[in-house]
Amino acid sequence: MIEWVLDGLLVLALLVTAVAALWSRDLFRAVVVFIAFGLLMALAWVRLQAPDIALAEAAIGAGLTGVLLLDAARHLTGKHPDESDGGSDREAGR
Amino acid sequence: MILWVMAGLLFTPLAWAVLTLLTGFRHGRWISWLGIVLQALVSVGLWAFVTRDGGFYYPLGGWQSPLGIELRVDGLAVTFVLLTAVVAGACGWHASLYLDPEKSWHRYFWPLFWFLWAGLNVVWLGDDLFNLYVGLELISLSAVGLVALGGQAGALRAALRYLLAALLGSLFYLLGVALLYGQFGSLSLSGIAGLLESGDVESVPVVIMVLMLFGLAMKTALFPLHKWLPPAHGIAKSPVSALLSALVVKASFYIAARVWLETGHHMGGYALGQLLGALGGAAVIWGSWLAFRQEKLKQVVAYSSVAQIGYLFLLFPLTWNVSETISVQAQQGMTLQVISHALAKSAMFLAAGNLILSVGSNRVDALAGVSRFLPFSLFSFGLAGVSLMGLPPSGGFAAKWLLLQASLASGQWWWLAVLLFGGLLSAAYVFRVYRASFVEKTDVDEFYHPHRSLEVIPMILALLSLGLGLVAEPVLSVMAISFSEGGGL
Amino acid sequence: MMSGFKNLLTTVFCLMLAVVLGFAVWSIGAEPSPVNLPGHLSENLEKSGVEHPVTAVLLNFRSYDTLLEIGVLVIAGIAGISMARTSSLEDPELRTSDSLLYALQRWFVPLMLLLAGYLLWAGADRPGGAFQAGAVMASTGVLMRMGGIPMDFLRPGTMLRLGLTLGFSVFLLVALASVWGGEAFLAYPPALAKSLIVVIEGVLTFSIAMVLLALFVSAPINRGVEPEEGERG
Amino acid sequence: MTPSLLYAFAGVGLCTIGLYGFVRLAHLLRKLLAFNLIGSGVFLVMVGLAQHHNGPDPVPQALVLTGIVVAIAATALAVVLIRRYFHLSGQTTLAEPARGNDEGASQSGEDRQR
Repeated sequence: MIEWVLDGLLVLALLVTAVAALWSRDLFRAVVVFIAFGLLMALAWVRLQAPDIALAEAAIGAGLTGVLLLDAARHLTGKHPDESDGGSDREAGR
Repeated sequence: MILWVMAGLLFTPLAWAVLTLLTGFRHGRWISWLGIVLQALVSVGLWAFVTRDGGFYYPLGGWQSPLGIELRVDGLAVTFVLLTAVVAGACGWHASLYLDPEKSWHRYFWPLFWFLWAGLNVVWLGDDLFNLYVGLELISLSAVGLVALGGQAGALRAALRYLLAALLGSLFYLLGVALLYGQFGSLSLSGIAGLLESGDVESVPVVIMVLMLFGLAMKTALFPLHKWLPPAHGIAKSPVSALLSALVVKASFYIAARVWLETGHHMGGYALGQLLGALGGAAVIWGSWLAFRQEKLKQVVAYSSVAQIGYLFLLFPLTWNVSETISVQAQQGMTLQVISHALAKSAMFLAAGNLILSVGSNRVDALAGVSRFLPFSLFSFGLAGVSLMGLPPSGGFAAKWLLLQASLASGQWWWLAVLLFGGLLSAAYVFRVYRASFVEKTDVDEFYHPHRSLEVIPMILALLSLGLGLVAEPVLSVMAISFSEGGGL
Repeated sequence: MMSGFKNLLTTVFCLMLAVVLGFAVWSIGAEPSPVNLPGHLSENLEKSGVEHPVTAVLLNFRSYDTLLEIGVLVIAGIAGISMARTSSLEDPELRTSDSLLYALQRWFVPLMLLLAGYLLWAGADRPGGAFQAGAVMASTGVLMRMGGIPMDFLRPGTMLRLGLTLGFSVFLLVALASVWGGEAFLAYPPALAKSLIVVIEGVLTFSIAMVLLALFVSAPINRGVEPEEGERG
Repeated sequence: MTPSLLYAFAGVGLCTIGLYGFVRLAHLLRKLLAFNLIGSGVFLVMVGLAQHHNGPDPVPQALVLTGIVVAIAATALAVVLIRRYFHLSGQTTLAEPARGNDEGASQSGEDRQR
């Protein structure tokens, strides 16, 4: 019984974080929630007796994708680089 | 021997991708010429072998399905392998002369090109549904990379749009595969078809078929999911556009056709077949009309692809619950349509590239006067157009004739309207280009002359597509090669 | 007006999809599947050369999928670095002088490399393997990069390209060698299966890490515009 | 009903949520998030449904591992393209630019008819 509750809560949390990841007002926060979603997915894979996927999800899904998207979100929310500022690839807003 | 042929078919493109990645564009060009010749030889070798001994299953790694991945080498697969060798070879040859070796990013053209070819071979020969998914992704990502090559904003937008559509389509397909695996516990398409025939599985939710076909139709740019195609095919470099229109969209269609022909009787339905046919018909009309209205030359050709893809989807209603003869007729029509469109469209894009290179603009009305300077390319464009219109003796005519017969024989006369109007509308957009190019204009006299070989290649392709109708019998005989269930190896 | 209709359509479509899919999952779940693939698998596990079934599937039974999947990764890597046109993929601005991060990575980098090694080694008989190890290695690289440790190999030159394709090439060579031995494409000789799998996993780990890192690094951009085809520029 | 099937249903939910977001959201990065959510949903359906009867099944688990790697390859490539696109055009959506600074040249007759 307790396991059912656990699974139910996990599934609920997955769905809630999924919605939150898409419709957070702030892009940065959306990505952070998405990372949390990835960690919850890793837990779900543990519950599904798939430790390999859990490891991969934690490392790839939550870790790498997360960093990649965080970096991109930081870049995209910054101001658009001014076309006239010389040759260097300066990212504005930092 | 057949081992080497199979290894060559699967291995050469992948190995060549690595080799060309390690060298620059110029060396990559030599290596690729060699690779194209090798691929052609291997493909012909496979054809010879299969003609002699019949088709067979090829277990990779020595593991039989369902545990391992099997390839299915049959007549249809061999037909497509040969077609790929011709069209991709021609596009590669053209690209080797067309692309500017000075631009540093063109060095990445060859590896992407070879990965694309590898993915195509995977799809033609695949029998494992998940393996087909990986093959599709191989094709999509390299195609996106090719579109984005050069990285200008418009190209990037087109590439992103293409990437998102392709990824979403793949996921729908994969969801269908996931459900199929849950139902059957197997990923082998022929294995699943066998289980369905034997009647062990009573009911399969129709949603599985709908999901897979929806995803694949999205990747094939079936109306109304076609909006990503014209920007991507229109903005890519001409040899890339030719590859994408001629072969890449056919890959997802091929899988859809395979799945439908193997399992459609049990997992599909009359309404689903009719719906796909209707969407195909709408694509023919709407795509042709939009092609007629485009201002840019390559957009005309790209929208024409949307229209021509529509014909292919007539396969679905014409093979569901009909007699064996009609079904074979429809399949032959589909195959001929794929071949003739691949040849004609690659010819058209390559010729269009030459015209654009020559006049220095991609607008249709800028073509004024080009008929005097580049008659050869314009002529190739026209010949390819003849095949698209479906005039005899072109391959397009033979294909539509077969589809027409199948429609009449199965009592689905309403597809005749599609075949008729589609031909008329394609005549309209081809003639519009012609009219623009024959307008005499004296003030501009600085036409650039592309390399002679650049003009020869589209001409060869156009002539092939035109002559296809005359040799339809022998071409279709490849498809009809017998399949030995047990044997081969 | 039009967009309101479209929104409604999307909503209805998604709701319908959820219901239909849920129903399909329910009805498929009701009866067992006719093919018992796990059974087949455990019968043949001994012949695969490794004890861990997932690794056996990935690198032996369905090794063709894995080969192509590495191909997909390499494609993404190629397409990624084709976008980056600087002489070096390094972005000097990313170097932070954060002492905390610096201290962190002094401890973390060796630890993570150790973890990657363990995951790789564990793959043969326990959960773990090339993908997980490669991902951990790539994360190590990301961390190093953020801390400003110079990584000269990320220059888009021959070394980088070699690194990208190393795993893929070795995998391909093994596949070809099996044809040489008269076996099917990708069939390992049973005696060598285990060692071949270990070698392939090792190089794959390295290449996966390289590709992911290259993609991460080539995300920051630079200028370089090409005129559209036909518009001579 | 087993926990596996519950996760399969969760996968269905994720697919739906992701699809809705994918269609409705304009920002490219959010579309990418939605794509990853759909992917996770598909993977859950794949493993959950297969393990409903037989218990742990390594085959779909291996397929999902392959799928995850393909997904990250696609995501990473998309991020590179998105960042470069943003750098060149200043846009984070796929909306066509105004007619004036037409650098995309993909303006089509179809778009003007609306």
